Amino acid sequence: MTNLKTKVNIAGVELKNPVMTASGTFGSGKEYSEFVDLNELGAVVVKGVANVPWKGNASPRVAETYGGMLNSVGLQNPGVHAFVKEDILFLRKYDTKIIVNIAGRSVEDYCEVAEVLSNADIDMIELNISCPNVKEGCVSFGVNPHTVEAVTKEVKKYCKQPLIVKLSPNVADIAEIAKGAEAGGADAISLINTLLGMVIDIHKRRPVLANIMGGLSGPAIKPVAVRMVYQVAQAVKVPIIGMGGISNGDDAIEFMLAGASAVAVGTANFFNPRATIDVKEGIENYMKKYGISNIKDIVGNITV
Amino acid sequence: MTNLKTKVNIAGVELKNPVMTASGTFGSGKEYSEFVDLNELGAVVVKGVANVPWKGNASPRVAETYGGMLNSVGLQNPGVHAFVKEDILFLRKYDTKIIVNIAGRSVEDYCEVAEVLSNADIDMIELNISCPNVKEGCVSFGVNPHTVEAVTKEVKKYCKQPLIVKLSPNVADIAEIAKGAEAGGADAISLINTLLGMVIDIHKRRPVLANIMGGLSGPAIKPVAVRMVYQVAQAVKVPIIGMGGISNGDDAIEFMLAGASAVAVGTANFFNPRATIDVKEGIENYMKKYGISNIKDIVGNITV
Amino acid sequence: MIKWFEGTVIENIEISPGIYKLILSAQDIVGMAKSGQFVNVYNNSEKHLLPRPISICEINKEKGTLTLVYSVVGRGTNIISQIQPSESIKLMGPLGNGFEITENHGESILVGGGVGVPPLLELAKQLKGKTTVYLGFRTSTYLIEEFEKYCDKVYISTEDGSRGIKGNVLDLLNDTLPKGKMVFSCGPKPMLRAVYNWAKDKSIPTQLSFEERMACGIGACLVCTCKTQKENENDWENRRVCKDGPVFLGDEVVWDD
Amino acid sequence: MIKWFEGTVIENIEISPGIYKLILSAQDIVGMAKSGQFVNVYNNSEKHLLPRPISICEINKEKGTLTLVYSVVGRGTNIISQIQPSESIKLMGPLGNGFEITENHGESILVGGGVGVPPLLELAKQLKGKTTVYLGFRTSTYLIEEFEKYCDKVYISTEDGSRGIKGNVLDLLNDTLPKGKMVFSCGPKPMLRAVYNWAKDKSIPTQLSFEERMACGIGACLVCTCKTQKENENDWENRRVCKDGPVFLGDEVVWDD
Ligand SMILES: Cc1cc2nc3c(=O)[nH]c(=O)nc-3n(C[C@H](O)[C@H](O)[C@H](O)COP(=O)(O)OP(=O)(O)OC[C@H]3O[C@@H](n4cnc5c(N)ncnc54)[C@H](O)[C@@H]3O)c2cc1C
Ligand SMILES: Cc1cc2nc3c(=O)[nH]c(=O)nc-3n(C[C@H](O)[C@H](O)[C@H](O)COP(=O)(O)OP(=O)(O)OC[C@H]3O[C@@H](n4cnc5c(N)ncnc54)[C@H](O)[C@@H]3O)c2cc1C
Ligand SMILES: Cc1cc2nc3c(=O)[nH]c(=O)nc-3n(C[C@H](O)[C@H](O)[C@H](O)COP(=O)(O)O)c2cc1C
Ligand SMILES: Cc1cc2nc3c(=O)[nH]c(=O)nc-3n(C[C@H](O)[C@H](O)[C@H](O)COP(=O)(O)O)c2cc1C
Ligand code: FES
Ligand code: FES
Repeated sequence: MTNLKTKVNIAGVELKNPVMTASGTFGSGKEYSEFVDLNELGAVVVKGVANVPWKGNASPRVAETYGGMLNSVGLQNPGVHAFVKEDILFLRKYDTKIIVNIAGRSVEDYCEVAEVLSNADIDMIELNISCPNVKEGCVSFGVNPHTVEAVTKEVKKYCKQPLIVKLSPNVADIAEIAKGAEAGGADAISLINTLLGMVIDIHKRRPVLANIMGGLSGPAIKPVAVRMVYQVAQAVKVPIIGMGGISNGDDAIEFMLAGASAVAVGTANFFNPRATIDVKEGIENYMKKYGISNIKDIVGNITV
Repeated sequence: MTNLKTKVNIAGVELKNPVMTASGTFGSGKEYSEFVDLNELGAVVVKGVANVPWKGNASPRVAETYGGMLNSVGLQNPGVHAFVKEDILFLRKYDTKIIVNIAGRSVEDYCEVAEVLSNADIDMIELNISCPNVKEGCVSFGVNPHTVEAVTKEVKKYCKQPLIVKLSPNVADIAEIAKGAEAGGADAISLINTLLGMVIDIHKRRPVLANIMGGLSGPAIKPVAVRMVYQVAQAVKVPIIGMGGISNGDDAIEFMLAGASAVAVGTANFFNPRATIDVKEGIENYMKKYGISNIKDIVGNITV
Repeated sequence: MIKWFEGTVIENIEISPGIYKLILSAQDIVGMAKSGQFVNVYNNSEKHLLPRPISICEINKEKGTLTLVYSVVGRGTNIISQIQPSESIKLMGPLGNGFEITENHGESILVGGGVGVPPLLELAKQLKGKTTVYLGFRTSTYLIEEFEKYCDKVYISTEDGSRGIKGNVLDLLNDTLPKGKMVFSCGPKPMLRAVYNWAKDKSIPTQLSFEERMACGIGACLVCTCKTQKENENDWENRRVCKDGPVFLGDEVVWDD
Repeated sequence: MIKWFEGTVIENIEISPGIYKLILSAQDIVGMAKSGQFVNVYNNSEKHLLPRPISICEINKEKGTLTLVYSVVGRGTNIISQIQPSESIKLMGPLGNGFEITENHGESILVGGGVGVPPLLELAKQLKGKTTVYLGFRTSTYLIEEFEKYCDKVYISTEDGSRGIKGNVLDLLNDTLPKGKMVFSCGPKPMLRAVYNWAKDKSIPTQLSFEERMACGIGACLVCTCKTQKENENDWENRRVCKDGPVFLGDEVVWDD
């Protein structure tokens, strides 16, 4: 077992391994590059960018929960133009793929960002129609399969790179939503974004988050995420990027067995800055242990 | 602060305190009565009963998760007739209210159970339209506000006791569902039931649960539950019974501040058989600490 | 009466690779405990919440102690293995029905596989008549000397042949063809099924102790089930391993999966 | 370079009710650490995951140690308080910008409230000119002797008047009307605002250290923000307390909430 084949192909883009960072948890890669050799990652997925700078929500924006956390950043970002100017050059120094997560308040916003990015030196675009922390746009696009289809179709027109559509878990039937994205032309689907949650400070008798509610992420949500990946894998043909609570190799394998071709590591970075590397190495160890030479043989490979 | 007023009134039924047991986690009270004086509880909510005995799902039916667990019991129950014969007499020996959770595969099923129970010596009925572990009926009623309204209205016709409608969290807009229940005549709303989840055994490469998916409960889901209680409290006028991960008094206070008039303790019983009592005492301690003499002053009392 | 209490650890040592013997001071329950019953061991970790069911291996009424023998297979048992003497640990027990011992079973056949071995030890001690014991292990063996003390004959199998015969307990049964009035068995379900079929063929009744994933351990949550025949009915039901079991008669079990 | 490493605990003692002093061997970072910076303390508990940001109170370059002084307020700090000498603990640091010390600030005014007191100690040591220090506590006081060693004058307030004047640091400032070229302050936001207004009134520039709930601690997640004025623009932005701060100039902060 000297030659583990860990390459995965997502919509024509070949990643050296299936480990990505989850958007919004890894900045634009620079901060974590002090702890992680970015060359080791399949892809860096950067924080959501919009057509213009967004200020984000008021503070506090984070609340710790049992096995997870809430955030209500609200997609603060410097705008796509600043991003293109500053961050791509840094990331291109590394041998890893660049995936840019895009945010918008309207279909036009999304298209505008996609258009700017289509001429930028990046590998894929991830359409975030699932952020629970922004009132207009975003999540409201993500809860109805027809809207998902329509917005995907529209944005797709402006993309020269493959388009990943990122789904919200705050829906009754995730498979229907995924089918909408696929019908709209999504080249891949990523899930899950955060579950909407709330924490109250019982001593101050007010919500901990200034924004009242926020998105729940971390190990606590993993069973919901695995379930949704599994359901979506039964429903669509496009590749799936799974995330939600992944902290180690075993977690990643669980998502891949459920049907994900690649995985992303989010909240775990905060409590283990080398989580992405641990995940990558854990996957390799699993392959060695079970004599699996090609990682593709793991994807969806469960007996039910 | 010698006289703490901990009584709460749910739809005309006066509970000596707001602490209940969550259906399905406390059997019919007998098992836990070895550890807990049932006289100390506001109400015992018993396991869901159907018109006829249900065998439930295959084993394994439980999988542990980070900060929680999945179950796929599938509403195994001996049927309402066996329940009425055996369990009510036992519970009536105690000075606590009896709430019976009812399950069904069709509206007629639910109505039949409600009819039998309406002549039984119980205090309230809880309509479970939210169990994720049964294919027909149950959760499928719970994901659309119109269906919720219709089934509530129909079942209500057969109830002589107040009717609680228990909601599923696996929906995009819980407030709409709650409004449906209220419009259908629900006297109270309880939430949340379990979140649909899945755990895969990566060594055996198959789901841990025989039923593939199951319901996620326990501390991990608390932020989602608190958020939904808060959203529902803004949307309806009927009292709310909050649950989802409550393990101690502070957790219960969080739900009450979010708008719940009473709370139920589920999964916590499994890791602390005296959890209900700890919750009750914790609530009292909070009241003493902050000089709150009447528990009603806590309900919904947050500044946002 | 089931008790929920703090037991004090007297000893917690590795008796074989990955297998630990935990002796607990548990005065509150030793008087009530029977062989084949189990206890729930609660843990201090916060990442996992559910108690771990572990069978009672020995009951010492004079000293007021219980012995548990367990295999470290995952997070929970790993945490339990790290508890030091004089530390205390939350326990609930005795749980389950336990083996049914009549005045004199005459000759008894005991068949244990892996972690199904320990629960048979207390049974072996209490049985009055002749007892023949069959113990199957993967590689390393444990508790053999103890069984030899209380039983008339102890047969051993290991998968790698490192001790006793190379094979499993079924091979032993078929080789030795013991006679007896009751078979008591504990181990993985496939083994229980094979033992049941073996015994049925010889018209020997069986008491089989099952393992199932649990939550409450006291019959309240219905997550632990064993499919059993309904009495006087051509129908089956799911009974609770933790409360109605873990010991079921082989004949009442529905062996369809 | 920020380091993520295991520090060894040398001492972890309660120096005042609920206030602990933790001395860590942290050779890797003492060379780089500045006053006003902080470290992230990771924990071993599994129930809560996020690291806890704690300011650097003292840097001992010879011994290669850092001193942290922290108040036990919740689960995380409670766990930290239980760590024993010679145990190791995951740390990340040095984090944040720290105070800006120019060659000679002339006279400096230091104002600390509660757990805003410790981060001023290393600053006090390093400042060259005359330093006047104002420390506000609720009831019990700590680190006073240390400040007295390095500062020209130490004023103390307590809410209950048990030591120093009864009142807060603002009362002290208003009573003593110190003069200085720079105010350095750390404490709760309402105090920082009051200090800022006091200093602004006297045209003294301020370096203020903010606290905000954090996740990553290194600027990647954007959960920790301080509203600041944009340069050359009539607009504001949310800057990261962990990376762009925790120290901001009073004049750049937008004080609207
Ligand atoms: C009635 C009964 C008696 C038992 N007696 C013994 C004994 O005497 N010695 C011994 O070594 N083991 C015994 N077991 C098995 C023991 O309970 C499991 O090995 C243990 O729960 C594993 O926990 P873990 O955290 O180490 O493993 P993990 O795999 O991390 O546990 C994950 C979850 O699965 C459950 N689980 C995993 N394996 C089993 C299993 N085989 N049976 C039931 N639940 C399981 C755990 O309780 C936990 O909820 C018994 C089980 C039962 C039901
Ligand atoms: C840059 C910086 C420097 C700090 N320096 C010190 C110091 O030197 N001494 C000291 O005693 N305290 C300091 N604090 C505050 C310290 O971080 C908190 O008291 C601590 O995180 C509380 O953790 P807990 O688990 O005990 O409390 P809990 O209330 O249980 O924590 C729950 C969550 O809220 C966060 N949190 C709670 N209070 C605060 C707070 N005041 N600031 C930031 N996050 C908080 C926790 O980190 C955690 O994520 C500093 C905070 C920051 C941001
Ligand atoms: C602080 C924070 C910021 C996030 N920002 C974004 C974002 O900008 N765009 C996006 O699509 N998802 C965002 N997410 C969601 C994550 O990418 C991921 O889908 C989610 O956190 C679940 O994965 P995890 O449990 O591994 O964190 C954010 C999550 C966190 C915790
Ligand atoms: C083992 C188990 C069985 C359950 N059975 C039922 C049931 O029969 N009817 C029902 O309405 N809810 C049932 N529930 C859901 C609980 O009543 C409760 O809504 C949920 O577990 C969330 O609360 P918790 O986190 O405190 O457990 C069950 C939950 C568990 C864990
Ligand atoms: S574990 Fe709850 S009924 Fe058996
Ligand atoms: S804590 Fe992540 S940016 Fe400050």
